[in-house]
Amino acid sequence: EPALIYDLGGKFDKSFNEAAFNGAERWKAETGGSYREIELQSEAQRQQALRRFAEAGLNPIVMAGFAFGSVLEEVAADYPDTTFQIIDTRVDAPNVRAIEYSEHEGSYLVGMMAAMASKSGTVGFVGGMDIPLIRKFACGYAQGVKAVNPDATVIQNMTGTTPAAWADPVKGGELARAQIAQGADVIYAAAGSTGVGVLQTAADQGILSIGVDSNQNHLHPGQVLTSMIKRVDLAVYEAFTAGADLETGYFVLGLAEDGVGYALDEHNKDLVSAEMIAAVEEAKARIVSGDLAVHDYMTDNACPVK
Amino acid sequence: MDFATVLQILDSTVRLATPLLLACLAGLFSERAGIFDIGLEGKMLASAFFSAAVAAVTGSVWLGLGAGIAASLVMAAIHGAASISFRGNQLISGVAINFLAAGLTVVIAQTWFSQGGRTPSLIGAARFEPITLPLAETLQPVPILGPIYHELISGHTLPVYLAFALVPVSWWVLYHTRFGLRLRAVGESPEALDTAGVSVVATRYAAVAICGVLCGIAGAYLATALQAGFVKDMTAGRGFIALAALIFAKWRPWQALGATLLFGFLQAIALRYQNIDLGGVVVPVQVMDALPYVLTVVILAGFVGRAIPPRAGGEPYVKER
Amino acid sequence: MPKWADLVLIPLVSLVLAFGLSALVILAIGEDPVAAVRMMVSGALGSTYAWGYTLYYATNFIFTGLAVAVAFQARLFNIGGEGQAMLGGLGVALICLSLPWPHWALALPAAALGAALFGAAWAAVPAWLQATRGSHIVITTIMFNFIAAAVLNYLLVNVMRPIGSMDPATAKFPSGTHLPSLHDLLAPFGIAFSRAAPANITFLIAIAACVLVWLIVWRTRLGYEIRAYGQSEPAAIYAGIRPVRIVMAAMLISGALAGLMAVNNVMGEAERLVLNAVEGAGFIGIAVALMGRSHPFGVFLAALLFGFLYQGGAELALWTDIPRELIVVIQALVILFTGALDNMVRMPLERLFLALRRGRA
Amino acid sequence: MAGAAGGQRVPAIELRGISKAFGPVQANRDISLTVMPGTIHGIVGENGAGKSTLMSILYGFYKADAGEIRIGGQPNQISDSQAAIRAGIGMVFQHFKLVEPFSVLENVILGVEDGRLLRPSLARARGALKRLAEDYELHVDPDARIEDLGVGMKQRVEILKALYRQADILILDEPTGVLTPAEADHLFRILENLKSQGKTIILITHKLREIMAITDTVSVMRRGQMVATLETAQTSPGELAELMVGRKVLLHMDKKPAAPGRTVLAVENLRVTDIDGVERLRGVSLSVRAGEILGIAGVAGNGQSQLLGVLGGTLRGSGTVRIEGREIDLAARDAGQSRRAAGIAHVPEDRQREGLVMEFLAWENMIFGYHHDPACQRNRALMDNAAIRAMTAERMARFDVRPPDPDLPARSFSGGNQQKIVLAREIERNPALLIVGQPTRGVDIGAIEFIHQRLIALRDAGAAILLVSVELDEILSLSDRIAVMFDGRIMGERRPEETDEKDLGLMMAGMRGKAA
Ligand SMILES: Nc1ncnc2c1ncn2[C@@H]1O[C@H](COP(=O)(O)OP(=O)(O)OP(=O)(O)O)[C@@H](O)[C@H]1O
Ligand SMILES: Nc1ncnc2c1ncn2[C@@H]1O[C@H](COP(=O)(O)OP(=O)(O)OP(=O)(O)O)[C@@H](O)[C@H]1O
Ligand SMILES: [Mg+2]
Ligand SMILES: [Mg+2]
Repeated sequence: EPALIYDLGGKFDKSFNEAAFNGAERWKAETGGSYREIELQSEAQRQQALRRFAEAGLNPIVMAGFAFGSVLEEVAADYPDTTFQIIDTRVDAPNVRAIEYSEHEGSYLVGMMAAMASKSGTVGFVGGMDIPLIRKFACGYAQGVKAVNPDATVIQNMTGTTPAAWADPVKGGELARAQIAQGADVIYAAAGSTGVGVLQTAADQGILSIGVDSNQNHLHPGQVLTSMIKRVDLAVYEAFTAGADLETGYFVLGLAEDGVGYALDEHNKDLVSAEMIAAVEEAKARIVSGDLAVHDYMTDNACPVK
Repeated sequence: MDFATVLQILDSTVRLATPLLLACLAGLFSERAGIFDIGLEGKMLASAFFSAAVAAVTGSVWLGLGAGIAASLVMAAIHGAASISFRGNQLISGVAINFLAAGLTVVIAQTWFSQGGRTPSLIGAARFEPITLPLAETLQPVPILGPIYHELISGHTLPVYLAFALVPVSWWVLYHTRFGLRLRAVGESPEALDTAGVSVVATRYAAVAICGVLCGIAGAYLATALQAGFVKDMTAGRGFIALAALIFAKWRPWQALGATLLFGFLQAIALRYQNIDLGGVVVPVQVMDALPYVLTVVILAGFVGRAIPPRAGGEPYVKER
Repeated sequence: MPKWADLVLIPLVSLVLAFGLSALVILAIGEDPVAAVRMMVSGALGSTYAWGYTLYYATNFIFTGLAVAVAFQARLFNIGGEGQAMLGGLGVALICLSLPWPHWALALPAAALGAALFGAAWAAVPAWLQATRGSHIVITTIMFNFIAAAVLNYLLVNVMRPIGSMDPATAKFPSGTHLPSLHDLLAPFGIAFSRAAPANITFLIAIAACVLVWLIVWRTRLGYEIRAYGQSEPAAIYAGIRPVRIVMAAMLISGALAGLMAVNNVMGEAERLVLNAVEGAGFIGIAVALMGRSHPFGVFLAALLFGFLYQGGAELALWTDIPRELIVVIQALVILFTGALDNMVRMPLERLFLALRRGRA
Repeated sequence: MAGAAGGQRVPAIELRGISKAFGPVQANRDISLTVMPGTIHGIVGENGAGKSTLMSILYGFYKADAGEIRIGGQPNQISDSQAAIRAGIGMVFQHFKLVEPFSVLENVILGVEDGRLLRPSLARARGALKRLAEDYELHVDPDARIEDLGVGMKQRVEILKALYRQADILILDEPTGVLTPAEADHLFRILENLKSQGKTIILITHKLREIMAITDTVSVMRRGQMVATLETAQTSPGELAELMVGRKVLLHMDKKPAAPGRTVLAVENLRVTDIDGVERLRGVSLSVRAGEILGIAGVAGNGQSQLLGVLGGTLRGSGTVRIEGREIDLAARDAGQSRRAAGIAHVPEDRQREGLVMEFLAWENMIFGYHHDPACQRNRALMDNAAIRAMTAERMARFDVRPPDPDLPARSFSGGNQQKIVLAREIERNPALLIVGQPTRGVDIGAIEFIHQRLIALRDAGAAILLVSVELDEILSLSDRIAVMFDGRIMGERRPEETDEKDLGLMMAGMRGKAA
């Protein structure tokens, strides 16, 4: 029986954790199998949840979130017969499958769309906890925006410096208001359930927003430009499907592997013009082919554009 | 900082101060009657959940508000029973109520909605909509005053206006009505009220009930106006900041307005700017977060005027030992 | 009313009421209370692994419970256990990270000292304000909990976070600070205890702390003075007991005890300092002290009960759809009935005993 | 019985078979009382006899467990104070029931406001107060805050409250305890005035002189029971005292003349200012020699408590205090300890508030204040509880504390026995100086004799004793010298044989002796 552990922010954050949940649910629906899951309430619980699941013989154990990294390093060694999958950070152990995504690539594409949809030439970014991973989102996004409109302004805000920043919709809403006041008319939220507040405010104020991780277009139909999807659901689904024989190692999933992308569905089809799609698809092809390199913030902790 | 930014921050201040103000006035009625209440947080939380839950199910924010107030009143009734009828320790009762609300809201939310302790997002009539005051659009072009009226004064939700209106109302009730006189008396000297032939128990329950209603509005505002739904622990310590504001205000309504606006302003600034650069010295965001609490300690230490709580506060009224 | 009734019967009846209501809550959310209890019992007591977690939590609660209890003896309501334990964690982290400790036997006393000092220091300001300026200690300790959270947050995010790490947490402590777990301690006696469970040598320190607190409060002059002050301040002044000294002493001991909890959770379990490591144990200490009637032995028993609840609740959350918050509800009910509504139980019992006595007379 | 004189007139108040228990304490037991309209009825009784309880029942503050109340002939449940007020009863409590931060006006209208809004009530009350002030010489500033008023004024407000409620029956519970003789005389004039207007007054007091002076009838309570009701004109203080305590009262104490030795206590220019900034001791100088008792007489509240406080170390003051020639540091932090070290033993005025920790067991109380003594320690860290218990048992036997069980909490001893525990603790130290406040307050006559004997014995053994008491009898019978305090000053000194109650009374009122 496989197991899934959600990070703080909770299973129904409409975003990262929910993507993991959807993957597990898909596996359940298709195979009729069952799985164990737990939502963390605190940092201190990480170890207990991991160990308890491993003790109980669950296999594989999937955990969603970089914050499990240091705990997993320790626990993995104690349970050599259990396979672990961790998402968003690298852990090197013989029984760990570590998956990272090229979020900068996906963010680049939605950045392009934001720049094309913006009338004011000012777009916004609301990040969750201020960590390099989120800077990576922001940097990819800014590069995409500037690629379309070098004169555009990208307003960037982080919600906080602790995990609480993933679950603070009020603050997300206030940051969105501030950005709108500064002229932003498209805002990209990469902030877990904090982003729900951003999208809500954007919709209330009649501007466009961009969702993250899961496809969030349906949250406010006709008002969410697109979503930068990160196929965490796929990673969970595949891990569950592979079961205990899950291949371990370190994997980076980008546009080429369809690990990231942008969402197009009935909720945003009126917002996305044909030329937008054409431009974005072209960029995507160039990135996949290697012609276009989007800078990854985490390689040097710096971003070439502001 | 330009004018628009200032307006933005003040606008944000008003929104963030509203739940603090409502909770602070709630605490004011209760504590003026001699019932200390560190359970403001719990009452708000209970109300936030039930208002969001009922609004989500019925699609009516008004039913939601009613449910929120009812939930808060139930908590108030527990506190009242513990501290008035059973002469228990008011602080412990408050602590218990905070725990109770934190636990029950998530447990019930999970049972009802299976969304990890949240309610579904509220849409349309299930939320309080911003109210555009008359002439707001027309006056907008007027320099200075126009934007102030349009951005800052107009365009808030109903509970915001209600909260601000409650300040003069509370003042008037406390100082100009029979009920207010008795309420203040029972917090200072319950035996004086008792020997004057007025029921101490009834007066205190009335005060606790008012506290419940106001906390209920505060919680409903959080869940159905400021946000669109309930999430676990969404009050995030606002009940304690309201308590801090109450001490800051020395248990007076107008000062409560000032204190909550100040704390709301601090929150607005902390929200807007992660680290504030004051000409070389960078103030980390954590300082802004902690400022209300630090200020309260400074006030309590009596360095900025002494805050003397109602004399009979915190003590059960015991006639016969 | 006889003393045993006050000490045993009332908490017991209160507890039964709290658990009865909790069972109703479980029923109301469509689960089976009997199955839930069974799962909690097996999850918290059914194996050495389960015991390991139960005792681990109990250790935390013994420290915070003792902290509240000692302050209660001086009639001070220390709600600041949470913040004091947080700062205790900081003390432990600084000590464990600052030196290359060769062996835990050296690191442990140093870390314990650091934890106690930091915890006591965090209690010192509210204590001093209470003693000299009459600032209500309940409010100041609540405020200090929030301030502690901000301080720790700042330090973990901006100062103590290792370069390149995304978690707001310190680096892992060096292996020389690794405390022996109950597994290690019991192995020489041929007892096989789970390796995975976090209960460690700190549990023994907690028991020693109970004995020490008992000695201090009931066998020393300081304890005598603390109790006298707690019962009557005018009498204490008459006897030449200095209130400032007593308030400071009681709160420093209380803060040190709360801080000592960090030896268990920070040094013994996580081996690094993370945000929110205290997890509400400071507040649970209030319930533990109330149930334990502020006596170390009572605190010990109540801490075991809460350790059981906590671990049992975690198991419930793992294996059923009952959210972990159910335990928070049970805690709340226990606090409510044993702390705030005890007169509800006492009044009828008192009447009963009076009637019994009259009947016999 | 008093009613006999009234003929067919309907009694203003009739109580029948009133009983009231507070937990295990039976405060009132089957009490009946009849008071005729237009009379002043006195109630006397020892502390704890149940006087206040009975009156509080009449006023609806407590609910009787059993019994019947009739007001003006009509049965009346008096379920709460509101009902009592409606029945025309007003009460001035022993402990005032005023809202301190409120103004006089607000206190007066509280509970009898004329509607939902305050403004009309306040206006009406202002007018009414003015009229009452003129009618009864009861002047107070209607806008003054209660907390700013002195006790005499507060009492006036209480009386005004009752009159504003148009009380026909006025109950006053120990109104003169806090008043100077002049203030008390003024109060009695007011009461006479009220009586002449047909109002009925019940007056509780400990002072038999007042009973004799103003009441028409008097009832005596003892241990929760009503033992007698008499026409004042047909009784005497001696008879009342005997009824109060249940046996013949010895008014005289046999003692040897004092043989004073060296000066033990020398106080010069002692000053104490309280937290409100009021100077309570204004330069007191006195001395006590070994083997003599100096009695301090005075109306309560004239600085005696502060004198005891500074000497005992619970208050700070300025000036010089020497014990056997050595000066005491009046600003010391652990003052109580340094006083004990200097040889001062202190029996405080309020044993339940200061002298004892009510929840502590007898043995814990027996070392209270002396818990640092080497005799109490087992080693450097721990106390020697077994030795303390043994010592306590022995002392309890010697001081006839009943029951002589060291493991009972102080709370469960009766008042007299609690006082014996305190005395045993302080006297057994063989102190150079014993300062003692109200040694026999609330103590029955048997215990009073015992305590007095102990004090004399201590004096004869060569200790210096400073005795503060509001009971003039006690002062007169125990003291070798008497100093009278008024308004924070010593008004003068007398030898007991060369003075009397009248002379001391004038000094206590500040009308004789050293002027400012
Ligand atoms: N509220 C109360 N709760 C419990 N016991 C009480 C209460 N009030 C009075 N008692 C007890 O009832 C008894 C009678 O008290 P009461 O105050 O009526 O006496 P009193 O005659 O007025 O004495 P004093 O002269 O000291 O005023 C005492 O033993 C007292 O301790
Ligand atoms: N609160 C209490 N708890 C337990 N027992 C009590 C309490 N109050 C009084 N008692 C018991 O009731 C008895 C009578 O107490 P009370 O104070 O009425 O004595 P008393 O008749 O006034 O004697 P004394 O003249 O010595 O004051 C005491 O001996 C005591 O044992
Ligand atoms: Mg009385
Ligand atoms: Mg007595």
